[in-house]
Amino acid sequence: MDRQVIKPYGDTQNDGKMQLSFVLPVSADERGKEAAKQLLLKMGMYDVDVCYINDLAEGFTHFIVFASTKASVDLGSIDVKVVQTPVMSMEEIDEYIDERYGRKLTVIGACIELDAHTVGIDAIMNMKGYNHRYGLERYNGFKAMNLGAQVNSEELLSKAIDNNADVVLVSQVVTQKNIHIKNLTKLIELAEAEGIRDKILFICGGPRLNNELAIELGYDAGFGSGTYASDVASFIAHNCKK
Amino acid sequence: MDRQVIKPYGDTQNDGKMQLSFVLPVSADERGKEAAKQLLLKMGMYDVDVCYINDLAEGFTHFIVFASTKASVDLGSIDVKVVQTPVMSMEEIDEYIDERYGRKLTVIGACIELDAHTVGIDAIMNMKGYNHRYGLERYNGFKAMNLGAQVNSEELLSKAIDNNADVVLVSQVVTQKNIHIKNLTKLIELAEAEGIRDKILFICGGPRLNNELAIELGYDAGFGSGTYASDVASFIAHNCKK
Amino acid sequence: MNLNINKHKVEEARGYAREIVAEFKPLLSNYSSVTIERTVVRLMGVDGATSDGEPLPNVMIDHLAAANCLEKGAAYYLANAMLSLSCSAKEIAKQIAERSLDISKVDLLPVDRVFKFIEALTEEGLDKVRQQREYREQMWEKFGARKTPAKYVIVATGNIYEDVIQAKAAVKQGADIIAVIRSTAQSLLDYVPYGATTTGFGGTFATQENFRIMREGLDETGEEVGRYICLTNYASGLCMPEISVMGAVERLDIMLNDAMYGILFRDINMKRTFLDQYFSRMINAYAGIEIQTGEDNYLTTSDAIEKAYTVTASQLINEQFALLSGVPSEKMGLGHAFEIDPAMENSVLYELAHALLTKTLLPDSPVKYMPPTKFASTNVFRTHLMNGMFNFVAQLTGQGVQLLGMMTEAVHTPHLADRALALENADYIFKAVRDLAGEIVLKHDGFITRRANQVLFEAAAFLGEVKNMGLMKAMAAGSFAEIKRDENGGKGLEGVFKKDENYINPFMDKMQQELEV
Amino acid sequence: MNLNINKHKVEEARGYAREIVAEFKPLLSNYSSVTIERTVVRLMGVDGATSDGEPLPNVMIDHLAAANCLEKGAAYYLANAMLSLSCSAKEIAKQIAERSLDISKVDLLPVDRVFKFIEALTEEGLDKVRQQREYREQMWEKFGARKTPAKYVIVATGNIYEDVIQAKAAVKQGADIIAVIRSTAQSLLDYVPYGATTTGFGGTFATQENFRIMREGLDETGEEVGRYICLTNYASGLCMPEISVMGAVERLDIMLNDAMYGILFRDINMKRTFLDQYFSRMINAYAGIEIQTGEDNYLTTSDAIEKAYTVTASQLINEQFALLSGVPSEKMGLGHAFEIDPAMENSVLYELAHALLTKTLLPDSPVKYMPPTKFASTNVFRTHLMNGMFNFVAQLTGQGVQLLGMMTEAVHTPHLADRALALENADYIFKAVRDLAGEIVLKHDGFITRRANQVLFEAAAFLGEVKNMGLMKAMAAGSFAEIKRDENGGKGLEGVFKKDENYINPFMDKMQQELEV
Ligand code: B12
Ligand code: B12
Ligand SMILES: Cc1ncc(COP(=O)(O)O)c(C=O)c1O
Ligand SMILES: Cc1ncc(COP(=O)(O)O)c(C=O)c1O
Repeated sequence: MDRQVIKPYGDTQNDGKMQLSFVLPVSADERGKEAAKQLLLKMGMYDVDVCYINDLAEGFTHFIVFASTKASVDLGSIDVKVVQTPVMSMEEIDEYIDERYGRKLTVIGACIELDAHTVGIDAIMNMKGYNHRYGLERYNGFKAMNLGAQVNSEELLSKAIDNNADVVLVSQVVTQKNIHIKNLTKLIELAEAEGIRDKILFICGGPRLNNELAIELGYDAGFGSGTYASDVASFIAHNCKK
Repeated sequence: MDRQVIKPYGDTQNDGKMQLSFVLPVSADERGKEAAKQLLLKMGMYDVDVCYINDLAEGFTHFIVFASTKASVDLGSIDVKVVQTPVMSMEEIDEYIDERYGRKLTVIGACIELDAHTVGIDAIMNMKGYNHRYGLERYNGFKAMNLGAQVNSEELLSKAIDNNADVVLVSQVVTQKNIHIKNLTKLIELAEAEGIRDKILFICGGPRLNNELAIELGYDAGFGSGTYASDVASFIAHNCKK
Repeated sequence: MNLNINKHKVEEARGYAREIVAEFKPLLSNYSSVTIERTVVRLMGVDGATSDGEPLPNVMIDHLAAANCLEKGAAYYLANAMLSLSCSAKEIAKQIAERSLDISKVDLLPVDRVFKFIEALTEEGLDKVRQQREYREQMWEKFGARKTPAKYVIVATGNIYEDVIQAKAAVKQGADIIAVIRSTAQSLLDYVPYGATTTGFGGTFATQENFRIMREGLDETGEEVGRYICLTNYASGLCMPEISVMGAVERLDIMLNDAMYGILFRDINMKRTFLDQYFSRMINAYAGIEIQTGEDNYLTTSDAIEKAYTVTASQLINEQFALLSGVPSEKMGLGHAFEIDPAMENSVLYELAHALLTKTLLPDSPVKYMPPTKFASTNVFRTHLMNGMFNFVAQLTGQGVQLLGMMTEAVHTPHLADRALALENADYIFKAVRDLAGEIVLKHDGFITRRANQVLFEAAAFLGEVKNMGLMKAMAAGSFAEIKRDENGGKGLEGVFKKDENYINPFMDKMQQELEV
Repeated sequence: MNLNINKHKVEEARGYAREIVAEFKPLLSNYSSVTIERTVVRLMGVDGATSDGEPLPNVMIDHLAAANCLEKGAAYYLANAMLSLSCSAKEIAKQIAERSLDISKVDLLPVDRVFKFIEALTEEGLDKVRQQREYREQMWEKFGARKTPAKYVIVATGNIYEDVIQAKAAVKQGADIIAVIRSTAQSLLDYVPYGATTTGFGGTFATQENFRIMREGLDETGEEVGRYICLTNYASGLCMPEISVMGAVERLDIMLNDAMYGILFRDINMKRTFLDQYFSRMINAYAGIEIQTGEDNYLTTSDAIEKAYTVTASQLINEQFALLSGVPSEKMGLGHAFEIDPAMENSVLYELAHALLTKTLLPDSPVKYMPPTKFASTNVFRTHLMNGMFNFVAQLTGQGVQLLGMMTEAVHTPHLADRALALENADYIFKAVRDLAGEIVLKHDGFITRRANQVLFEAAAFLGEVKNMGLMKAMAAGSFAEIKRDENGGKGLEGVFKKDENYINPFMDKMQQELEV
């Protein structure tokens, strides 16, 4: 990839313009404004326009600021791990699985630990699917088991072992204080301890997740907002251990 | 002032949370998202959540991001030049001027160069004032002359000389491409060239101006949004050359 | 703006709901549950926790259960022990926790002495509740009534001390009601944690101490701003009546207290839930606490247009259950939500129809209106705007309590500035269209009127079916929220027991008497 | 939603406006101005600029004026020279610029030959205009009519090439109309700059080349998105007819072209302005260009409630002037604005009353509705919301052209994302309340009806006064926008001259004839 250095764009190339909104524990006056400005200068911004301040009481002030950043990014240096497998249709996937594996692949999914947001995992797994795209239960190529909400990591793994699962799907929606990172790490460490990490495909998903993060955490793949079952199914079909 | 290091606050002390919105000349996909993330990492941010991307066409993408900044500010080190004179009421000012100067002070104001936004300078100068606070024309202590919109710097200065003005008030509202900085600099340089810079009080104002910037540009004071005539009048009363 | 709905259908639908709920009278009088008993001993003074954090009310009730003494009601054994040993309720509980006392082995004193003592304890227990009720009424007198729609915002940092900061700031920005959102899945705990907490996820634990800390903070700030600030939390899950009683004592003003939420959305056993909500709501009624229901939950998983009738049906069932517990209409914050897909043509016309239907069906209720959540966008500007239309519909239709939408709904639990912007949003919209409702008349037989009636008819038909099947069977069949729940399935059934013929719950008895239910 | 306004008052007010405008007929037929003459020579083919940037039309007219030949109309002398010297108009102009030709010294050919030649030139000049008009009509045929309200956004980078990027992106995001905002105070230039420009402040210069560049860009993107995209600019200031003719030739679709704006807000002489707007509007009428007016400007300095009647009065005056120039109602985008202080209780009720009044008074006009600007907040979230209510009022009252509000209105000229969010805002609101207007009826004699009638009555009374004084005297007295303007004051009076009895403006004559005015 060629070097291609870019910056934010407001209305003139490379003007670096950004809008920011944040709260500081300062008074809503010129001193507070100056503090906000200094903060942005430290972040490498210039032409800082603190255009709105609002006293939020209890010693806090809200700032809205427009400023330009000095930072830039070289697009040439960006190497992002995206899921590479081509996305197939349900029919294609079913056929592909039949040919390549000659059996149904067992997929077991859950929303783990205290997380009870099942809409996401349901969208991927349930018959009905999401946005008029069927879920894994509808595929001939899969035996899909959705354990639903608030499943302990331990329970999910033991069900996976019992059922000889090929794939484990994990959903995490609550992210406050990075609880999703903790939960996902716990599951993968348990899987390693059980010696099943390499026998099963581990895939996670959720609105604040992506492939990059999933791989960092030791998963085979990760999917974010707007995923369809066919995205995941294509990945599984291509990457499952035979 | 004591050392008092602060950071942005979302819902936990020093969590550093900020919201940002900006456009990059990148595609609306994982690569673009990664570019946005890299940009913020370069700005010293962490826990970068690129939560929204929208293809704006023509090769641009809009990003909305929540992230935490590593930057902090020491409130103890903040030294902001605010207008220090105590604000008096119209009656007090008139009395003060009468006692101290024994004459009316001549104030001449304008919105200079191509700028035609007179509402601001009118709010300060005209009889009616702003938000139920009278303007300078109403004061006994001032002879106020408002030249209105789009007055050349040259013309303003020559009128000031002709009228033996004590104070020049300049308004600047249009700021695109920093045109206000150029105009304000031009005026003050002309005044210096004419040798009247130190004989007259030069005060500027406008929604994107403040005292700090005004002083940097060589003015005696600067006023921003929400200024009342009494703020300016108090400053003049205290600082006018006798 | 007046909505014409078919009065006969309203009668019919309400009649079905009444019959559906009446079926539960035997269950409600013949059974009790562990949390009901824990509530009783709390009212008698049991409080605190063991060093491993097990709450003393649980210790005591588990102890009584193990000794097969629960069927008579905890009150009797506890009162007898107190009298016999001249100990406070708390002391008894501590001794049990230390295993230095077996309450079933304490000599039984003459019944009439015990009963007299129980009466005194009941008076004392209820007095704390009455005092708070009266105090609240004085505050309303002093500061004037709450605004309509009232502005309700949540705090959910997980740390009660951060919550207080956020709540106080919100009050100064204009909030009328502060809700402390509960930590993820507290519903499923069969005990109420003890003490101040700082480690919740997505919310802060509901504990009596947390209630106290927040109440104190709000009273303080309320004085400063010259408004009485309502505090609310969740009497939901496996500890409904305990939380209600904690709220009654710490002067919460509103409780989220749905008759069916736990069953459907938390897989709690239905008998357990119906029993618990009955007593829980009675406590709220007695304490003058406004209850709120969770119909919004149906729409987080089902389609808001297609399943609109389930909201209406649930409202009417919740209403009848609440009446059974003595909750007056003015204290019934029945719920609904603004959850229609904005990609839908005329989405706001549908929302108007639904909101008007709710308000017209329940004219005296401080109806609780939930903001867009499902279609909240990570584009915070868009969500802010949707919240504006939500506020518009609320002002136009005169909703009671407005759960303000946060522009960051699809991203994170609210930060300080999010809440300030939400309050400003509501202030602007409410003011801008303050009297618009009085200016316009709905076209006779227009879309809005037809749509509202359609939902009403669908709800009536649905309630008719549920009546024929019985509510428990209907739930088993998946009639609500497309979720199937078995009569004997779900969590907490083991905590339900049949009352002995000598069973006593002096608080329930007394409250029933005073509430005339 | 039907507004009942007093029909007699409407007649009365419109009658006064008609009389006010009729007073100007002598001025309009007996005088011309330098920009009118420059327009004539542009139509005859003069274009380009000298090396110091002086436009050739100015060179030529200044030359004729200096030679005292202007009173007969530039057309005659130019045509004579062309014929005599067998040169194109442009060549003549260049020779004048190089001082190698004195046009007044060219031999005068027989009048009928010259006249015949003029006729041919007129046909040719107007043909360019007609072709564009026809092309535009074909485009409407091909792609279908513009939506109502149409979504209008501005580009204002100061650099035409950046403007094109921003405009194309906006079109792909759903914009129907692109306005290129003019560089600060172009109004006051007594010439139209030449060529592509990149150095405007707060906007981009209106030049013929800039028009062409943007038109090309929009045609391209319009094909891609399958919509015909309207382009608009400002025929305002000291060069109204020249800009109109440039727009006619480059196929602009709308022109901001107010009869009084320049007088009041730019201190341009009133005779000059009335003359120039007359010809300018006639060109627009002939070219099928929709005109828009600038009543919104009154409210940037005056109070939107107190001075609402000045908006109405100005609309009716603008209407009559436009009729005089042959502009049909369907091409009159008369203006108003959403500028009421949001701190005002029921601000949106007032806005509804005003917006309905405009639409009811002018049922056939593609009314132009301006967004909140004065009370736009630097809190961009708040401004986004206000823009939402503005879009709501527009959809409810059926405005023709919606000048989308930008959330950054109080901060800077719009950036790329601001425009995208503004378009999304309008899309969401328009869709959400698409058919609400058909659902509701205004209460008879309610606030909105009373308020609209009040404004109408005030406007009628005001117009009555203006009629009695005469418009010029009324302006001198400060009746409009609280600004006083003298009949012989302001800029550009020196460019007005009385026509000689042999004066000829063949384009005006021909257009009057075809437009039947
Ligand atoms: C619906 C909802 C609920 C419902 C859940 C119903 C249910 N059965 O799921 C109810 C009302 C029960 C609920 C409760 C709570 N919620 Co909730 N809820 C939401 C809401 C409105 C929508 C979530 C949703 O359904 N999205 C739609 C689905 C389709 O999208 P998705 O989950 O992203 O899934 C897609 C992809 O991510 C991906 N995907 C997801 N999982 C997986 C897994 C795999 C393997 C793959 C391949 C892909 C994949 O594919 C899906 C389809 O494309 C969001 C706010 C919002 N608008 O996002 C808050 C939200 C998620 N909830 C939140 C919170 C805090 C809670 C509570 C903890 C609040 C409380 N204290 O009571 C509770 C407790 C729940 C719990 N124990 O976890 C927060 C989380 C904050 C954070 N970032 O940490 C949010 C963001 C709201 C907020 N701003 O506060 N909630
Ligand atoms: C009203 C208005 C107009 C009116 C002006 C009428 C008039 N007679 O003033 C009209 C319609 C004519 C107009 C035209 C234009 N405008 Co204008 N306009 C505005 C608007 C809506 C409000 C400004 C205002 O009146 N504020 C109220 C006053 C009271 O506030 P203020 O000026 O800040 O003044 C206060 C303080 O700043 C201070 N102050 C100000 N001056 C001084 C001076 C002294 C000495 C002191 C002590 C204090 C002081 O005291 C005042 C009282 O508290 C703003 C958007 C907005 N909402 O802010 C755009 C805005 C300022 N305009 C803008 C533009 C670009 C233009 C045009 C160039 C557009 C165009 N290309 O046609 C034209 C050209 C005008 C020109 N030649 O300068 C931009 C400027 C962008 C930028 N940052 O550069 C804005 C921000 C809109 C936008 N987002 O694009 N405009
Ligand atoms: C009625 C009701 N109870 C409780 C809750 C809180 O969730 P949890 O069950 O996790 O405490 C909700 C959340 O929406 C609710 O609607
Ligand atoms: C009618 C009209 N003409 C022109 C302009 C543009 O301003 P200027 O006069 O600086 O070109 C405006 C701006 O609002 C306007 O309303």
